[in-house]
Amino acid sequence: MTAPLSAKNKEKRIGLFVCHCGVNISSVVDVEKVAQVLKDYPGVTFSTDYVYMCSDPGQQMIIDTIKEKHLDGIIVAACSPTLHEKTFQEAARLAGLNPYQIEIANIREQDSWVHTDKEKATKKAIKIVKSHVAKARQNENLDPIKVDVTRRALVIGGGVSGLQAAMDIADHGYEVILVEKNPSIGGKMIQLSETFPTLDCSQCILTPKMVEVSRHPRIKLLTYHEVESVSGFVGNFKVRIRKKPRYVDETLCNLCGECEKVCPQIVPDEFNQGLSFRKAIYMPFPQAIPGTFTLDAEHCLGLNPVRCGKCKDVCDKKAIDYDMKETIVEEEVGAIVVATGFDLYTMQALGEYGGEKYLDVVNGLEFERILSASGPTGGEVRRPSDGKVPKSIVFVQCCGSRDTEKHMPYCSKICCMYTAKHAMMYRHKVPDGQAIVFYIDVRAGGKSFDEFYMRAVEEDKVLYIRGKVSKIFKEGDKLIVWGVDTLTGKKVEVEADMVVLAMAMVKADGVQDLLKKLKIATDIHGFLAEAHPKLRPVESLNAGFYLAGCAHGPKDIPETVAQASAAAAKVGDLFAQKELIHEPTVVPVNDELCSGCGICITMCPYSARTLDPERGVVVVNEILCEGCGACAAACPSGAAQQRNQTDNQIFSMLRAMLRE
Amino acid sequence: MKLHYYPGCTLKQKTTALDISTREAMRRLDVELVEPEGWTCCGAEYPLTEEKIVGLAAPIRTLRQVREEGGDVVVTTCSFCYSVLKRANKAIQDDPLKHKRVNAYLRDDIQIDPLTKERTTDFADYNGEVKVLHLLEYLRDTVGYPKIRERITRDFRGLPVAAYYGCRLLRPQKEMAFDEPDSPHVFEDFLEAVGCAAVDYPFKQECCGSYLSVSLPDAATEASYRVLRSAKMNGAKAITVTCPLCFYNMDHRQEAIKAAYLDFSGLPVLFFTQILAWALGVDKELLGLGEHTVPAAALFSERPSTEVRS
Amino acid sequence: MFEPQIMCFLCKWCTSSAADAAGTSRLHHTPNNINMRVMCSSRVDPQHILYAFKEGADGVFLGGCHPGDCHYVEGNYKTLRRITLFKPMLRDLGIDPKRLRLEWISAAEGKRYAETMTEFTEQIRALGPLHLNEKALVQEVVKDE
Amino acid sequence: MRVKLKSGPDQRKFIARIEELSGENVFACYQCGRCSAGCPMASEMDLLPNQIIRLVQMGLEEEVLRSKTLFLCASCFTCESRCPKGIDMARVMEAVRHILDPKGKDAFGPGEISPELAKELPQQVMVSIFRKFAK
Repeated sequence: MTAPLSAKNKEKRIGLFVCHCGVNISSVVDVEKVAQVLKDYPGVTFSTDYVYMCSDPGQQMIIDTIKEKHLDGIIVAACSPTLHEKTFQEAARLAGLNPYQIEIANIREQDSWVHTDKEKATKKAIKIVKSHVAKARQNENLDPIKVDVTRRALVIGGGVSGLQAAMDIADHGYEVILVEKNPSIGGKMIQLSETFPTLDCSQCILTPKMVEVSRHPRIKLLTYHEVESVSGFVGNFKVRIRKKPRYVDETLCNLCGECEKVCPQIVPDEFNQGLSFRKAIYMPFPQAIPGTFTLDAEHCLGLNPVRCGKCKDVCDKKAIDYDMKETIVEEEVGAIVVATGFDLYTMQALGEYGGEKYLDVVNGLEFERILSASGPTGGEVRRPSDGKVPKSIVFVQCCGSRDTEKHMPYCSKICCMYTAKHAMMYRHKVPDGQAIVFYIDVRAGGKSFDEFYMRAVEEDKVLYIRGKVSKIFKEGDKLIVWGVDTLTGKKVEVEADMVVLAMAMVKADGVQDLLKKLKIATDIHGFLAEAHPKLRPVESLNAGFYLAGCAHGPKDIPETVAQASAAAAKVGDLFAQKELIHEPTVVPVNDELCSGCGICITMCPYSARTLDPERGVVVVNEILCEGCGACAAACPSGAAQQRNQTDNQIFSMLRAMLRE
Repeated sequence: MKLHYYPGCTLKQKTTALDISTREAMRRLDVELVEPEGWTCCGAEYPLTEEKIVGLAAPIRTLRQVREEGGDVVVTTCSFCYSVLKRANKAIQDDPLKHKRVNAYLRDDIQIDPLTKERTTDFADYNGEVKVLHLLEYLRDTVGYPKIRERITRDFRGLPVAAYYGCRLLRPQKEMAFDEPDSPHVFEDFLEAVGCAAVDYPFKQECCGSYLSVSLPDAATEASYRVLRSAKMNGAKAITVTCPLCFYNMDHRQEAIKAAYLDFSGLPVLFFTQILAWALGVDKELLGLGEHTVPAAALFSERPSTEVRS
Repeated sequence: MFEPQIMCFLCKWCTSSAADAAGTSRLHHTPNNINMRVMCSSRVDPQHILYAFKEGADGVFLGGCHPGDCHYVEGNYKTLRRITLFKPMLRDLGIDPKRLRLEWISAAEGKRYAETMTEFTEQIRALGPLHLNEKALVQEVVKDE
Repeated sequence: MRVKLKSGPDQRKFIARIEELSGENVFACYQCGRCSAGCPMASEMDLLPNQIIRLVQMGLEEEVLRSKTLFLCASCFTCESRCPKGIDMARVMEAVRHILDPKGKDAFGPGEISPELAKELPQQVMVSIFRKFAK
């Protein structure tokens, strides 16, 4: 409260620049009046308005004025500081002014864009600007704190996005640690049959990438591992990774498969979406990487030779070890790419479609397995209930997507295309079968997408019906589908042998726990939030974290790969810097006022504050301090003051905002 | 214990079977049903436009009477009454304008003292204090199916019965659903609790034709036929309903259905309370089986056919 | 009509971003709030709140990240504890605790931000002016201004 | 026949009136047709429920008001439970009937029920159909 006001000694010369932002601000806020009123405000030496402050002439005006009028602090009243704070800091630097003497008064997003009453909005703008003047009068010159960078990256998720990101970063010349929670890398893409719009085989194009990643000298592959915790900050993260026991030594296993033959436990096969079975000791799929068996302890009879032990008995290589334990691996990295993928929305949520009740109502991924040559039917289209070849299949789009009322309000983006592919593939495999697609809109905006969709309609004679299905139920061995054709205005009923639901894409199961550990922001649907929806699409708001793939939102494969490469390039940007800059707006301690009570130490989440036992005061590690200010608010003596946001600055701002 | 019970107009006139069986069954469960003094018809249809506020007066007046008599819960069996009472109650709770206007209409109403029969006109505003429950909801949550199972004295021996929800019991979902809206099971659970085997069939929530029965009898015939056919195809020996109108459409209309659809051979329609009452030991004569067009008495026999629960 | 002054302390990561998002989507709301961006809601000292009331605020609003989403791990929990303890003190000082409101509004919830602003303004409007700056119940804390 | 789209005050007033009466935002409808797909009476209708709401969006008052559909809706709320945008179509139907009321005679009045039938019908069916279809 009583920290010395260093800036008080000499009155500052502050310049004010009010931006019109074309008409974005000036149509609601009387910008000329704002500049005029502030002219005589204490501390203000110069005040003007201009149509675009962020333009070159605008910035030049700021630079020139700083030099001409010998300004030692400026306010730019414009848009949100998240947009142009850096621009104006740079301009100030060019004029020889310390960048921390710049204040951005947000009179666009938080004023002109949310109000219509001109008089009130102008009054509000004046108050906002005044508060920043009050603060600027007490701003100090600050120098950024410099920190080293650990040039290793962590990639979380071994699907196509994680593989691509890991490969690109490694090719840039940096080490990568790739963590995958499942026994093998490959993700969802390895489960797909063919890919739109070219119909090339998904496995055939992904497996070479998987092999390449596993053999890359700079990639450390940690499958069946999960990230336990992350601490530190951009450039200097410490990661704890949990190694789940595989109970099979992957360096010894020679894939003879004897263990699998003798295992008595039968479990639904995840790789085939539960449409077939595997044993408790299994290899997820033939091309799995690493090539080793994994013992699924949850379904094993008990990891105990007395109870079963059959697999251990037959293993010539002595690769099976029931006593394997969880271990923790610690790694230091400078950047983290989050590529945790997606899951499909549960069919249970749509009771009216009977997905939970009827075996022959399947989701898109299940149908991928049915179409796939490596799938449970060897690539023949047979329905799950009785193995018959379905003579008519109904495909329902937007199952759980675009539903603001009960399900997901967003478009899942890829369903239109994969449904077209499904229908087309089915028609190729069952030439006398009928494929009917119920759709609301067909969104085929990608490269060669619309041609692909038209091919399904024109060449493969897939019947597209514009309308959403209301209900699906079983009568005899047929599934009755009630829909509508809104183009003719007819209610339609279809007797189908099988139904494929294009379920919405949702955040990956259980990913929220991981994201909490990473402390990285998501949108309301649990997808990762990007730093800026247009200009920073692959970075998280949290420095040092990068996004790739469907963890960020529904995407097709080319987009996922492009985003993964972009994230890798961004990691390269980070690693190319000699040192990182840490914001100096931290909370140091005024030794004269500190009583050594230690309250601030308990407040600090980063262990940046420690007690110096000899002097009886708290000392601060400024590199660890992130500048949240929780300690400053708790300090009873006022010894802890946040740089350029001291208590006195806050009080002055409040007075300027509220007094008049 | 005493429980407020709103029978509604139809149960007092044309469908006394539902009323009588409800009373008898509840008596066996130690619940005495009390009708609110001076209740009137609820209006049958909840007014769906914002301006027909006057339609809320009748149901609210009845609910207020329940409150005046010290009741905090009222149960109904008719789905239409249930829908109107519950939605009107919710409207009073949520919409200040409706609250104000309906209470203004009703302020000068006549109040009848239950003991002295004295009439007064001084009313405090009704704010939605009474909870409106369907009897199924009450049986599930307050009585509890385990208790019903304990009290059962007669066994249906797994008679396959289809539960018919119809339109009003769980819809509109936002206001009405007291069970999973698209795959409900409260009615099935009830049937299992009284010893029947609940038949799963896809038409349990389809419309029976409702009031179009009068203006478009053929449409109602077809709608009812589809429900009955689906239940029968899935093995039902009877279908149960909660609503007198569903009963009318499915039971009284069966002659017309048989005439129009030659593949249909008839299916008895029962009220859920008839099943409950008989299982609890109520005499068959008290079930009102005489009101049925499709003979149903054979289902209530001490030695039911050869059906054995699997 | 009484136009209250609402002082808002908004955390940079969530609620201030929500305020920006409300702007970007042009979600109009009452103009009675004035926002101060702080790094974290836990930067706000109860003294700042008292000072705001003293300087003429009729209501004070604190916006932070949802529990578990704090950029600084647990700053919002600290805020929650402080505000919970602080509210009874406000009552003792003769200020209706309803004049202080703490909400978790994430960066994605621009709409909720705008709705909350209007709602809180109406709430404070109903409570009437505080006039604490005239009553001068709180001691001057910045002496040298 | 070509329909001339107008956007005058009459059209706007009609749409606003429907929204006011029903309490629903008719422009939330994106014409997926799910209301019609599940409607038990759709086969009898001259215009499907989704077409009714489309015509309301276009402000084509007369076409809506002369549709038979208005008196085929059984208010079974199947449409309400399926609508992905949370529109209660039964309320939109009722709002249109409400507008229609003063303009014509009862769509279905007490005169159309014979005394014999009245003896047999449950009370609730008569009360409800008059509430819905009579003035």
